[in-house]
Amino acid sequence: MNIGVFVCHCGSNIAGTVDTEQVAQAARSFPEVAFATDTMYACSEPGQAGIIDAIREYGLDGVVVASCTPRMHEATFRKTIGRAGLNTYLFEMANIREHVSWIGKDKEANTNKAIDLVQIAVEKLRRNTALFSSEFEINKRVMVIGGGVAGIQAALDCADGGLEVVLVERESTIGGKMAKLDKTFPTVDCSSCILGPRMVDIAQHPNITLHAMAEVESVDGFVGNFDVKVRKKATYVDWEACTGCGQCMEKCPSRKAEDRFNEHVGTTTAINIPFPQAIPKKAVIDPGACIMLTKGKCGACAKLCPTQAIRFEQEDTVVQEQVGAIIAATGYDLFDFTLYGEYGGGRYPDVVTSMQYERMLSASGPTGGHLVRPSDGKEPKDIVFIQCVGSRDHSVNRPYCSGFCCMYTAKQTILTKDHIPDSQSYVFYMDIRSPGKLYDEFTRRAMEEYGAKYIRGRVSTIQPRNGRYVVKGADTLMGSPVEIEADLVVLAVGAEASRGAGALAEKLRISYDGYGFFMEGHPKLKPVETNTAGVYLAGSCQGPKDIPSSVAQGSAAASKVQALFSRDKLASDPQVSSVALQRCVGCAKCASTCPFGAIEMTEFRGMPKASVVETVCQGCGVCAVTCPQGAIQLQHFTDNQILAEVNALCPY
Amino acid sequence: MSTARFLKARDIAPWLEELGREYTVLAPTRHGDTVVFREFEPERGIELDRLSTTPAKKALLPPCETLFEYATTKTDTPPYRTSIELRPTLPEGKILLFGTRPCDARAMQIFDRVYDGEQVKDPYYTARRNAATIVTLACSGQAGTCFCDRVGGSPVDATGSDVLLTPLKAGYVAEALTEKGMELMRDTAFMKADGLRQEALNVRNRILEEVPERTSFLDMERNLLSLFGDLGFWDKTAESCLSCGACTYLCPTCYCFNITDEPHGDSGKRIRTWDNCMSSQFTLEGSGHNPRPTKAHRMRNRIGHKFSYYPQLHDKTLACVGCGRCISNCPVSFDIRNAVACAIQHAAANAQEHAHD
Amino acid sequence: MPVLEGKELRIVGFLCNWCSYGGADTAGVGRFAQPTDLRIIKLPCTGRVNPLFVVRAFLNGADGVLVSGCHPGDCHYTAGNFYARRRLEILRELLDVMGIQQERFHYTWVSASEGQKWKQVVSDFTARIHDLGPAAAFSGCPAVPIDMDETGIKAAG
Amino acid sequence: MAHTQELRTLIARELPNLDLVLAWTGGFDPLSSTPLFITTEADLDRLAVGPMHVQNLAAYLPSLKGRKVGIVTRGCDSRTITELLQENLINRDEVVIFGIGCTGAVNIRKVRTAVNGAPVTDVEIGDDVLTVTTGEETHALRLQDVLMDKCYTCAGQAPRMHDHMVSERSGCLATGETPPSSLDLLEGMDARERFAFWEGHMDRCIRCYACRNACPLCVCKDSCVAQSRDPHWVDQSDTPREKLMFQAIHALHTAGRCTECGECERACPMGIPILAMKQALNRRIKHLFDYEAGMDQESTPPLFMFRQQEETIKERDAR
Amino acid sequence: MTSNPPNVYLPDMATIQEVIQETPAIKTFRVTLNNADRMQAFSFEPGQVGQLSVIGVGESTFVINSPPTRKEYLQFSVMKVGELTSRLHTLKAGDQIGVRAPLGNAFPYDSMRGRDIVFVGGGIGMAPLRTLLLYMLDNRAEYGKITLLYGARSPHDMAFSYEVEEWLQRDDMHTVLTVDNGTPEWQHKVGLIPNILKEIGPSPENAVAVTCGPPIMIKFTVQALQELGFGDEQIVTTLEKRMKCGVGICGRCNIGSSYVCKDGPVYTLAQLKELPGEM
Repeated sequence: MNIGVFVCHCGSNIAGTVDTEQVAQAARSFPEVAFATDTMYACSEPGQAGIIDAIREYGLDGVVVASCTPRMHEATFRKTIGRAGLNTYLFEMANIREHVSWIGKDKEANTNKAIDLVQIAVEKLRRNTALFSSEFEINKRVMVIGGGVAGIQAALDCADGGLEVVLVERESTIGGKMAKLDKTFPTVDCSSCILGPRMVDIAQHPNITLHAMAEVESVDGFVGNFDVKVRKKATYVDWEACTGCGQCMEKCPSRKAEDRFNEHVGTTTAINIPFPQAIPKKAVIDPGACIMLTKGKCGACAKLCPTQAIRFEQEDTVVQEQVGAIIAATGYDLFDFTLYGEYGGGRYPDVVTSMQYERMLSASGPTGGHLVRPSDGKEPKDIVFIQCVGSRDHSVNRPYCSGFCCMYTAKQTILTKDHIPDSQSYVFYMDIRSPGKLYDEFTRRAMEEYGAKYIRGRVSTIQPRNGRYVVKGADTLMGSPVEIEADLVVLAVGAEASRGAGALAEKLRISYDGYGFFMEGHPKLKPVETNTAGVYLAGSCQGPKDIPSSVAQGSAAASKVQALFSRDKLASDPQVSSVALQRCVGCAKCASTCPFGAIEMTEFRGMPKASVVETVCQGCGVCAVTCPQGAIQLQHFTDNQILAEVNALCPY
Repeated sequence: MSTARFLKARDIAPWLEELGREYTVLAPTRHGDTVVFREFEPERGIELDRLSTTPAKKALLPPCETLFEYATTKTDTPPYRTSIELRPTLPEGKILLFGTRPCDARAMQIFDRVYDGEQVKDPYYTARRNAATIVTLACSGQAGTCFCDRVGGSPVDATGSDVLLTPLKAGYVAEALTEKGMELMRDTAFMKADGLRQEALNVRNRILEEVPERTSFLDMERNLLSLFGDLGFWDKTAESCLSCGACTYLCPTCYCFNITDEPHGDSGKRIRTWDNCMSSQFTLEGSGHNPRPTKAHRMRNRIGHKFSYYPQLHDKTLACVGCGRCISNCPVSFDIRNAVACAIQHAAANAQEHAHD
Repeated sequence: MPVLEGKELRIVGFLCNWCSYGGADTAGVGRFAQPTDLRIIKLPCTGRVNPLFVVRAFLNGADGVLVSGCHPGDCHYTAGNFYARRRLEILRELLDVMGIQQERFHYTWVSASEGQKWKQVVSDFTARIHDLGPAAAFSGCPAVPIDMDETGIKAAG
Repeated sequence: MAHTQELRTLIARELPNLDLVLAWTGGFDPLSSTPLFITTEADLDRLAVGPMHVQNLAAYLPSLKGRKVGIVTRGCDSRTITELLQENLINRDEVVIFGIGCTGAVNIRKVRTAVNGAPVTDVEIGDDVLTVTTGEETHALRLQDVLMDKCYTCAGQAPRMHDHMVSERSGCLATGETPPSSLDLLEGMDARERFAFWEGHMDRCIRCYACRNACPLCVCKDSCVAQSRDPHWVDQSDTPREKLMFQAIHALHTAGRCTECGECERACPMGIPILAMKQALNRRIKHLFDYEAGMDQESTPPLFMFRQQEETIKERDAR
Repeated sequence: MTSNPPNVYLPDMATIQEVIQETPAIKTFRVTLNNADRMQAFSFEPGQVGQLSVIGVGESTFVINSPPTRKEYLQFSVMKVGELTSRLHTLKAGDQIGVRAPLGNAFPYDSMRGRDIVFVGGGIGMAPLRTLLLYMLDNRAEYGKITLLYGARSPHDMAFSYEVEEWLQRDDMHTVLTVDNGTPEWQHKVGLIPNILKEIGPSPENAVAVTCGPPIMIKFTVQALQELGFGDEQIVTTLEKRMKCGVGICGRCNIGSSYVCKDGPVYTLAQLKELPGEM
């Protein structure tokens, strides 16, 4: 092999702490290296042209680029050498930026280490073989998990583009968090007025199949050919028959059911349709609250239902969906503020969350849009808003900013003034974060036009006194303690990963961060991709987002799926396992350990032999370690390649 | 010029230590509960009471020997061209092999015909061979697995030795048999012992008298050829064989080797190492074809080589010295004596059958 | 190129592509300063880590070997690190049986987001290896092992 | 030798239904034995069983797959059969097991060392004494002292499964205190001592691979990585490094599968205590996964399975 | 000390001058020894072999398939089957390899003079035959009728296609090509070599058959030749074995007492019948 080595300066990113020229010089002596040089920016247009020129001029047939992480530019450089006519797999990268120049200060040690990394890349490349992808059919259906605004947008964009969409929603209705909002910032337009029509579109779209009250149970397969099992939870109502008329709700004697839609501001009936605009507008029985299901008698709804849709005997069903791509749009959940003892830990009835407040503001909410104190139903006059409850706080492991609380609090102060003109709002804040079109102007309006008093500082305690609440804090701008007596306290609770996000990530084989938010492919360049081919992200499941960002991501994810499906066949990654028939003794140990069932036992001249199904193999290499005689090897990560790297690093 | 000396047992170690300045001295020493030939060091001691577990062949044919080292250099301008320099590593220095048994010494001559032949001279082997002086200790008797007498040797055979030691009480009579042997003995301070030669001869004769009368395996090379086609016979013979290499590596006459390159970055070496004809991989070809696919084929080759092929090529000398190590160290106690005897019998029966045809 | 004499020890890392390699990248992006001893070999998954690579590294003179992958349950290939965990546990034991100090080997789980944790792992492990010093090498002149005689086969009665 | 006679009768009865029966016969001297491949009733005359008949005959079974084979089996060897069945390397309906109760297996190497390598002319087995005659001398050796190391950790003298059982059961004849084994020696060392221990022993290894070829669970044999170039795990140099590497390969390939039959060590012509490596590893695997190989045909060796929650594995700190 | 014998294990370093891709699996290498004097003095006979080294990888045996009458380079054709041949296939003009040659015996081309020659080659087995064929074509008058039957698995597995065309055109030899699996474009025979051989039916009269190919093909070709009436002395084959030393010592290529590397690789059937059947 004639190997070319290109050592990138990355401006001063690498060259600042690595002697790139010396690295290139050292590379010249490595076996089969026919050309080595340093280059300013290997990934730049002239940098790539330099690689192509060198390939042509010196007859190179393999290339090592020592630069940044392969996660950044491996694909770039593979394409580069492909343009020069080389097989794109005759390429290796040495990561001398993230793994060397950015983490070490000692230039001599860095240079020495970079030389080592280039050497192991050369040793590996010497043993690379040209690989060729094979093609496989793709199933052009897409599954969207989560029917919030991001999922709705993604589903509609895909469906409008002609794709069949399966939308899976955990609750009995789509709409997500946005459906609970009264108004949206900074336009203060009605949330359900803008979301409602889109929800109706979902219901009516011929390309969309909606599974509400359903969760993903397992995901098998791989990009283009996922096989997803969806568990549809029992609703005890035949949704085929239910017309959503709501008569059952009126007569249901059990009113102890949790009202999740209204954020537990009060309770609701055991049989319930969460809100008038619900999609699907179907009744669901809460088995924990239903008298028939708990005590075996009642059945009022069944007697009353005009279409006889009640099915007390209903059980969960599992449906199987074959799709080619999956968009996760599972949103977020709200921080549990009861962790803060100083805010009453949930003991004070008139300390509510911002989302509960939102429901109280809503005309379709539990109070019919009247702002009242939960404790006595009186109209509050002095209302304190506390920011950053469960955001930017290390003590509760929520060091991040939830991003949208500043804005919705401003909105809520404005709406409060609209509802109760003689009210006074106080906002305790840390910083006001309002980047975005018309956002800062909006917060100014809350203060200037609506008279909300903003106090910069943390609240130390809330104490009840004479039916009201004393909110004690510090005004850090004035440098003085503050004490405000309030009728109602609204906590701007932060966003956290949706419950069960980790479990879903494991099913989808995608990564998630320490808070449970899903990891995007690259923080800047791959915001909606994941590292698992065919799985995309939209909305707050990746991190807290406001509505416009979530919608943008929904559309972005949809366009990624459209791009994926624009081909009729997908090329499989050829870095898969292969069996040396001569060495295989047919013990089938590899087949038993393969996580994908990608190894079949076949017969060759009467002897049992293992055989890899290339399109199913994902290239993990578990088999290669299982096989004692090394008959099955993961291409491009063969035993000999890794041993060559080990031997280069440890030459004894 | 006297060529016989008397070596007191207790004088041997100091003498070998002294010789260590001029020679690489290899002698049998205890290693775990085995006896192996190693470079002599006083603290390792010397073990002359029993036949060594490993043969002495490693003195002339080390288990691993570098044939050459290589290094690469490159041109300065791209595309850098590699040139390769090969540096042969011929052995240097004198070797004293002390305490071999007659069977092991005799085996050296079996090597000589192959490694130091008319047509081909192996430069590594011949360099060692020419530099080696072999001091052999006559056996006091035969162990249960010994059969030197059946393959043309004896417990006191001096073939291949430069000096023969005959055990007497409290010491050994050392008789130089070759120029090299005389050179070695000439400079020793040991007592001249020409007078003890007769006594030594008597001792050796007494040992010879103890050797039982047994059928010889000589002159069977042609008879055995008739068994080549009878794979069934070899199947049965080899049924318990595990195809390991204990017999071949411990055999003083097995000389097959492998050659492999062991690279180390941009330099490395080509080595030759003992190899084992009982292994399937010995003859496995790149294409997957194997001319000796079963252990029966391989057993046929091993026995064939020792008792038929080699004698055909080399004046009827068997490539077996009857040391019995392959028997006593075989994990399944495969007894080559029975196998050969059985083969001869079988061949005779086959011949008779054909005569009747 | 050997490690820097006197400054560094020979530490080899086997990292899975999806989590820990990314975690090391994240540490790099965050400019989290780390000791320079470690050399990383990238593999698709810890399921590809043949424990024998680690043995080979030690027999070839490595002073420390670090393996890192996705957190259990978080494997890009579903189960690769579950197999790896068992294999590496057994490897730890084998190293001990072979006389290679167990402390010279460490395996851990670092996700792509845990740049800070990666820095900590590298810093701690490197410090540990420096505390242990260079690994025992083959002496080249092995002692004759203890004779079974000394374990005492006695005559009966 | 009533049980030998009973065994002959049992085998003779089954022989017409079998292609062959694996048993033992005497070897080249009174101490040694060799496998006997019985195909005719006449072969039965040579059959012998006792403390000196030691090869683990189950090692031949995988290569005889497809033929109907009878096998004389002791307790420890039956674990090999279980393991082979578990890994589908043999079929149960092709194997007929003639069980015998083991009386203890003699380590011939220990005996030869005890008699200083003198030619053995006669061996007599008393209750717990082995009387070895070498020419004029006799040596009375305590049986316990000359057993194979594996006997000191015996998990049962009778086979764990059988189709026919020699009724006259006899337990292990050895009594009294067990002498220190290589395993005890190894376990008593620190890391540096162990490393030196192995380097010292590997120094005399001749790379004959008898350990591997005798191992009933080495399924690769002809495709073993010890000699392959792709993969090139070991080079051919005659160094303790490469030899120890091979032992590590063998130990890991048999980890969780090795039943401690001891064939590796018994087969080693250089007397290297390699069983101790496997025994020590097995102890640790037992501790980790509560697993012993060859005990239960339905279980899966620990390296071919996993649990999402590994109760016994703790995450460790890099510090 | 007497003067050291030449080191039979030490290769001559040589430079690859040209690489010809014969088929997807076969490449031909034309090499010259770096030592000009040794290159000048190099002589060999058709049928002899050489050991090619990729230094650091290993060594393997290949027949020298350029005719001795063409001296500007040594030619070896290599089919990619294992580690060494795969590495050889990655080499290019200008790269260095080791050569130990010539080794072994040669075709008995002297005793073939004046006789009809039947070449039967299968796959890479055509390489040794090519040497002898080219030698005979260079000395055409000394030999009788020349027939060549050359078979391969499929049309694109046919090596030396550039020469095969020429051989087909020549009127002083009879060339028949066959493949196991044909394609629509394939103009020649389709069928196994032994069957086609029987179909052509060359006369054994004053003829010698020379055959080389995979072991299984040789076996059935020999049977076919015998059916056609060729005697044991009239059938010549050249064997391929795993070799290491190349000088009759290391012990893996022997068939009975005959060492293929030294006493072979060329044998008559009569000679082979004296040896145990270890093809």
